[in-house]
Amino acid sequence: MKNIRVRFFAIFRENAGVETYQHQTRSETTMELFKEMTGIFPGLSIETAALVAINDTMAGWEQQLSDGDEVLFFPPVAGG
Amino acid sequence: MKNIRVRFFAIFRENAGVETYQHQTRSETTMELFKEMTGIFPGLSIETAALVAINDTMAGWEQQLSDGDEVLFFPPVAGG
Amino acid sequence: MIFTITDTKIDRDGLRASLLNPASGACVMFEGWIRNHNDGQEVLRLEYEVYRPLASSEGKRILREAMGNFDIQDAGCIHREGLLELSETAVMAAAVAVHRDEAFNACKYIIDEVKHRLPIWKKEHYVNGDAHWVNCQRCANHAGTSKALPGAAADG
Amino acid sequence: MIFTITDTKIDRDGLRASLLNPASGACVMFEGWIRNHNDGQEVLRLEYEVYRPLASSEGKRILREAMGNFDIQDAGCIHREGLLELSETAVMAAAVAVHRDEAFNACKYIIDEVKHRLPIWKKEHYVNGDAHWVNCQRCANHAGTSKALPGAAADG
Repeated sequence: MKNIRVRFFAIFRENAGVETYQHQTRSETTMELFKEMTGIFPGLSIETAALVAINDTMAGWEQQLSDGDEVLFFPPVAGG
Repeated sequence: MKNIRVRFFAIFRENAGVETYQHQTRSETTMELFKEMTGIFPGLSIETAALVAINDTMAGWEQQLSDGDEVLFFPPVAGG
Repeated sequence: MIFTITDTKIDRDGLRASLLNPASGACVMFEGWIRNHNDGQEVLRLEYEVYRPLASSEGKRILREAMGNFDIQDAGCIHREGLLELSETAVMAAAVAVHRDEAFNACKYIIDEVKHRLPIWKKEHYVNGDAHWVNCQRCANHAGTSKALPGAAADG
Repeated sequence: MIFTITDTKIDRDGLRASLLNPASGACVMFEGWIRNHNDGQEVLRLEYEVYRPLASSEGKRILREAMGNFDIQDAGCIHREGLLELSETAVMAAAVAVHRDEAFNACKYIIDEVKHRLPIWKKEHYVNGDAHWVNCQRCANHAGTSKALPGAAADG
């Protein structure tokens, strides 16, 4: 089991109803973790072009999680 | 014979040594007139991408001259 | 090379002054303005949420990429966060070069990447009282080539 | 749509303000600066000669073409004449649109055409005391398609 801190942004935060969430998980990848989150937070759903970061570095959806990671879930960005 | 007023700009003016020149000509086109000018002003020579205007309207090098026209000879432009 | 996130008015003259130098002949600047309509809705104001640590590091990375990919001499970008009113400048990007083509291409590259890659989100507040997070449909195609969620629908 | 020739400092804020409107989301601005080198020569200052009547009418025509060719909402351009020092702005062109691609394309079109078509000439004054009329070799190709002197050599 890995100890992961999850952070949601923008519409993900509004849909989850929380900004941060401390979680014990068997998920291996960021994608598995996100799917787990949609089970815990029913308002949350997969969005086109969502991005993910681990410990303030952009990551991929197959990236492996490590104990103690902070995982940031970004809905599709819309800067400018 | 047509009465034409010729104006030279920038390096054409410097090479001709005059800014304006009143001229009686049998030249039919702006091109013929320019060639005539190179005979009158030896410093003047044909330049890449020179432009010509008649009576403050951009013209072509085959354009016909009319009595009383003011013909403007522009060396290659270099705005900006 | 300046990349800044700010919650106050973008200092346009300051960014330009930071790029001005006697070896450059061309300066191209882009400004994104808050406009009063989007997708048929009347917009009242916009709210920008920015995750600063990553927006800042990724923004600087984009400027370095622009310096590497184009023959430019300097580049800069400033992005607003917080609540913005109509006609305010939300983002400014700029590039300077000896010749203009490279400055145009670099400036366009910077703003395109900033819009696609920075962790920034905007919520539109409409005249009718609704509000809505903008999900930039076009991002789908672009992000799809790198780190976007697989299986997601692309721009229709 | 503003096109101006001026012998004093270009009013950058004034041009931008004339284009600012709540329906536009993108503003692209180009500035041409006097740079300290050209073709291996150290430049001290530049002198712009402008034939105002035609520069003005042709400049306005270019802006109208930009409005017709691109999906923009407004455009403007200011060009200096007379003696200019290093780092001064010789020309500014700008276009505003709903979306940025059209603003970029229109701004680029305006400055390209201004440089090729307006009766404006510049004389470079060098650090070594020489002076030289710039004959913009690139113009040859462009102008060759329209009204340039036939038979003239193209850009090597």
